[in-house]
Amino acid sequence: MAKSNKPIIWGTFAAGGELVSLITPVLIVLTLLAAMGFVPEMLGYEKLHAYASHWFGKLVIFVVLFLSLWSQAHRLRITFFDFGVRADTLVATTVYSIAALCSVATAVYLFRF
Amino acid sequence: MSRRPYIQEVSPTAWFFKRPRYMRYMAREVTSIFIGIYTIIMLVGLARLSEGQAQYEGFLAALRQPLSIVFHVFALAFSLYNSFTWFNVAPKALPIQVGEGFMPDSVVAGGHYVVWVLLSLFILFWAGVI
Amino acid sequence: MSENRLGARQVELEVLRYNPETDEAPRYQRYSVPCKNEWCMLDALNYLKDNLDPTLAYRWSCHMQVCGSCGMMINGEPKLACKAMVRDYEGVIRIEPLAHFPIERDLVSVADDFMDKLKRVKPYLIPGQPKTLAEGEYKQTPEQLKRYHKFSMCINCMLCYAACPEYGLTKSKFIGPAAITLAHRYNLDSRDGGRDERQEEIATNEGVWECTFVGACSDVCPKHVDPAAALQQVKVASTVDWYLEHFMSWSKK
Amino acid sequence: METIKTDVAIIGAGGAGLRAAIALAQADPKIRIALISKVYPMRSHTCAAEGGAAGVVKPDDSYGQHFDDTVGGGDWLSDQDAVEYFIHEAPKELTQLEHWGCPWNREPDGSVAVRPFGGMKIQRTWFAADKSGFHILHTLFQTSLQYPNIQRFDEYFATDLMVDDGRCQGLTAIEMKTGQMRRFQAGAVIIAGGGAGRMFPFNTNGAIKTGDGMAMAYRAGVPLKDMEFVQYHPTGLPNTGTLLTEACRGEGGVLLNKDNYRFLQDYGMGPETPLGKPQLKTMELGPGDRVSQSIWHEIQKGRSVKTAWGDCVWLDMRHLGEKTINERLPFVRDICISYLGIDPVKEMVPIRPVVHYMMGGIHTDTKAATSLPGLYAAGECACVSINGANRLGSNSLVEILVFGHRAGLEALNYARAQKPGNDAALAAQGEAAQAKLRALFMRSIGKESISGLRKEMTDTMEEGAGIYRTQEGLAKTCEKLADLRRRYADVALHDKTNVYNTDLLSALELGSMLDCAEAVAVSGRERKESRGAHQRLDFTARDDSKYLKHSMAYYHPTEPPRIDYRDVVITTSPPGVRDYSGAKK
Ligand SMILES: Cc1cc2nc3c(=O)[nH]c(=O)nc-3n(C[C@H](O)[C@H](O)[C@H](O)COP(=O)(O)OP(=O)(O)OC[C@H]3O[C@@H](n4cnc5c(N)ncnc54)[C@H](O)[C@@H]3O)c2cc1C
Ligand code: SF4
Ligand code: F3S
Ligand code: FES
Repeated sequence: MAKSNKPIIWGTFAAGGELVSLITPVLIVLTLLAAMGFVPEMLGYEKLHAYASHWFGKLVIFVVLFLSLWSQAHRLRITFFDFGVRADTLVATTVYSIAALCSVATAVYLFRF
Repeated sequence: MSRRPYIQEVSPTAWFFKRPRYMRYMAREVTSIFIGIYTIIMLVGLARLSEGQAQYEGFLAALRQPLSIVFHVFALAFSLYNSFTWFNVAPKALPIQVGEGFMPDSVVAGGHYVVWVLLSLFILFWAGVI
Repeated sequence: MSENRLGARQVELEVLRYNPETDEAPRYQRYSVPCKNEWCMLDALNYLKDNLDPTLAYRWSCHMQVCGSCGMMINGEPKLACKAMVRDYEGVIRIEPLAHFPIERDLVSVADDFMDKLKRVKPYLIPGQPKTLAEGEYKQTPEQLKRYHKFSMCINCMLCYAACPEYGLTKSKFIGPAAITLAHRYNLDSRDGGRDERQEEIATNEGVWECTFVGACSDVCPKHVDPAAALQQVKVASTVDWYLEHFMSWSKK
Repeated sequence: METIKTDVAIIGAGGAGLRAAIALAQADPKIRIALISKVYPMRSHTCAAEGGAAGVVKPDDSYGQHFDDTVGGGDWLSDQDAVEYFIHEAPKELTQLEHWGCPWNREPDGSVAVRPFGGMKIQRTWFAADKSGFHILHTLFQTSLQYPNIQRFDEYFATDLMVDDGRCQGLTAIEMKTGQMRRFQAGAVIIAGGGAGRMFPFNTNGAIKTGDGMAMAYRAGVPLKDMEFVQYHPTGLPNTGTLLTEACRGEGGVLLNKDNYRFLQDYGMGPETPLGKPQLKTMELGPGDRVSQSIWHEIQKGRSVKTAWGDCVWLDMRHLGEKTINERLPFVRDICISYLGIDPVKEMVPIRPVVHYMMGGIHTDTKAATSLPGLYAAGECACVSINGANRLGSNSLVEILVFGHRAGLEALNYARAQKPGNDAALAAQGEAAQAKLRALFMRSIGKESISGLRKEMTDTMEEGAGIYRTQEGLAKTCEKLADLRRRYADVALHDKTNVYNTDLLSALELGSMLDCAEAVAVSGRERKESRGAHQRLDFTARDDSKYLKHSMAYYHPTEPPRIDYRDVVITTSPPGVRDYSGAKK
């Protein structure tokens, strides 16, 4: 029995899980406020655009989105299994592809600033 | 005349109804659907932001749909649940030995809560909410 | 002695019965057992066997929570029958063999799979630096002992396997909590040098990576071994291994 | 009948059986070893031992002192050549376990820690928290997993030895999961079947300790030695018999009668020590057998506490405080709360003496060999004898290692020298065992119930062969047992299933216990003196002129056993007075 390659994903899952646990609730609060019509100052176009244009902002946005994507993709894969979807290879390919695609998209969008 | 071990089948789709503990676990796993969708919403926001002010305003307007508000409320609840479950078990992965004993779980978990509160406050402050 | 301690009551047990020679499938049988308040479930079963139905089959030996024989499902939870107290239950109590294992007969489950898994993870000291008896003992400080001590307390009762949904869902492919914990116990031992060999077994898809951190194993463990923690630690260590092996192969000697 | 051919067959996979198996596997990787046990190895009762295992390691200790403690503790009934061998091997075995990973407690510098133990005048007991036996058993079991030539037969119930051509050539066993009889043909057989405390109603022993191994050898003509010596532990929970470790008293717990008086001072163990300041060898830390006996006297004098579970005395640990109890005696607290509903932090715990250990057993020499060529025995089922009339706590865990090891090596030597057995003769014996079993199985009516007979047996054992004995009581018990043995022939079996038939196994175990019980009672009746654990109200003194001898019980199928005697081996320590008044040089 060969050693598993799952650590490659699990590494991002663990790191992503930590990050998501720490900041996702507050991020949701921010967009929830926006959704209710009280757009926080930082979510205004000017500010946010400026932030995304700075290299540091780009880095932060990329790391947050990247880790969040991969950690949730991994957990989603397990969730499918737990709900009885046994086509694990198919599920894994799909969710990881989406995560990969979205990661590339993130990078591409960030380049546009 | 002899052995015939009876195999106990586990229902692959309904097993988690059996124990409250399993339901709690599934609730934790299901958070990934909400957080996952939320991440994609953030990505869409980023895309709109890169496309210019009009597009971005459109995105903010779309957020105001009732459906989006409902989603946000659920996503917030699930992500909080995710955070708490994560903090509570965090001490298990990396036990810290101090002399003969281990750092108590409550300290490691408590540390996470403290960081979480501070970070959240900082982000709220930075975003101009408080 | 105060009254409640000496109280007795009639307890209704609904016990799963399965006789492979006469039953197509398991069925439940009701017994009404006069129990004392300070009895554990095993006392109730022993009374039942001695006085009501000698054909009931179940395992037990120590009656002191250490031999690990008497694991069974009591109202759906994996428990040691000698640790579950009658006074903590109300109404009809349902008693079944451990979940996820094939049923040999009545409350006796087939433990072969568990025994194979124990053996597979090499749960014995593979000395880092072999020593002869004449050289005396290996030195191990109380700190070093403490590092693995909790994980050496497993009584092999298999309750964690009955609690772990992934063990059931993978149709027993998963090596499972207790065996992986035991491997981890030796990996953490300052005298041991066999980690690489054990990782070949446990850092695999059927090993620790089948665990989704449900945590039920630790909830039910009667000896507070905390297998979920052990498995989580194995994942962290295996991930570090993987990155070292693939991205920093030069760091390995 | 399926036949399994092997070089050495071992009955029992507790501490002694596993140690023997590993010794064999290491000595010769090509030898085939069949390790047969009625429970999975780690369920064996060795796991229940809490205290620890004695071996000389510390500089202030010496072999001579371990020797003196053992021989004196055994009231000079130990064979001193065996004790000599034993004490020298003890530290090697314990170090060997350390090398195999046993988590012994440690000193700050990393060396092995030792603790004091009853009857040992110097701290020499190695321990692994309050789970010493558990760790020893699991270390041995796990270590054994690396040897492919140890072939395990878990949940096989051994029934009879096969003897042909004047030597033991194997055994028959029931495969529990199929109910089928199997024949094991072997060059040599080792019995490591454990004790027989279950023949008493109130005991610390696991359900498996029914003396099957002893009975098997006994029926094959091997004498059971010193069976009258049955050890009581002073502090058992009154309802379940669960052992409350000696450490309860070691940490400062005290014993009180119904008037809250520390009665031990009336039995030569005083003067009273201050509360919370236990002192080695006096009051509550006096030798276990003396403490048990004092409790019995208190009960006779009507100064005991009446409880629903019989006459008890109090074990008071309240003054230790919650913190100490949680840190030092967590398992004790757990057990009291679970099984009695009493929290020792807040209340006194009722306790009473409980049957704990069998000094006697299958007669073997220092090489673990029995009088039947090819048959070896080790562990609690054997009597070498190092324990004499009274075992010292923490010697038995070492005994299973030392003599398990020895039995393995001796059996190997023996088996190597043997020619293959006579298949036909052995097959016939297998068939005979099978037929006997089938007869029990097929009998449609039986008048006697297993649990009923068992209850009568345990009751009469407690009454006549308990902690204090008399001629009259023993005689009555002997008669009763003879009667029970007759009635056993008419025992009813309700379960007719082949698969995992525990009703059948209970019947077989009852048969073993009856045989052993009779050996205990008859040997006791014949020993008209008081020595160690054998205390008689009608012969209160030790009588070296007549009884400085081992009693040897020989089996008879329908009659009570014949008792014979054998000299005790005395090398350097002539019989003296058991002295607990101060440390000897
Ligand atoms: C509660 C308790 C605490 C103790 N504490 C201490 C202590 O602190 N220090 C100390 O030195 N000693 C202590 N002892 C004594 C010591 O634990 C035992 O004497 C010792 O463990 C016996 O080991 P064993 O290998 O001979 O037998 P066991 O461990 O009892 O093993 C017997 C084996 O024989 C097998 N067997 C029996 N019959 C059959 C059959 N018919 N067919 C197949 N297999 C069979 C069983 O399956 C089992 O594997 C304690 C004992 C008890 C009960
Ligand atoms: S880890 Fe706990 S639950 Fe699992 S087998 Fe060991 S003692 Fe039992
Ligand atoms: S319950 Fe199972 S999934 Fe992992 S944490 Fe425990 S082994
Ligand atoms: S009977 Fe031994 S653990 Fe319950």
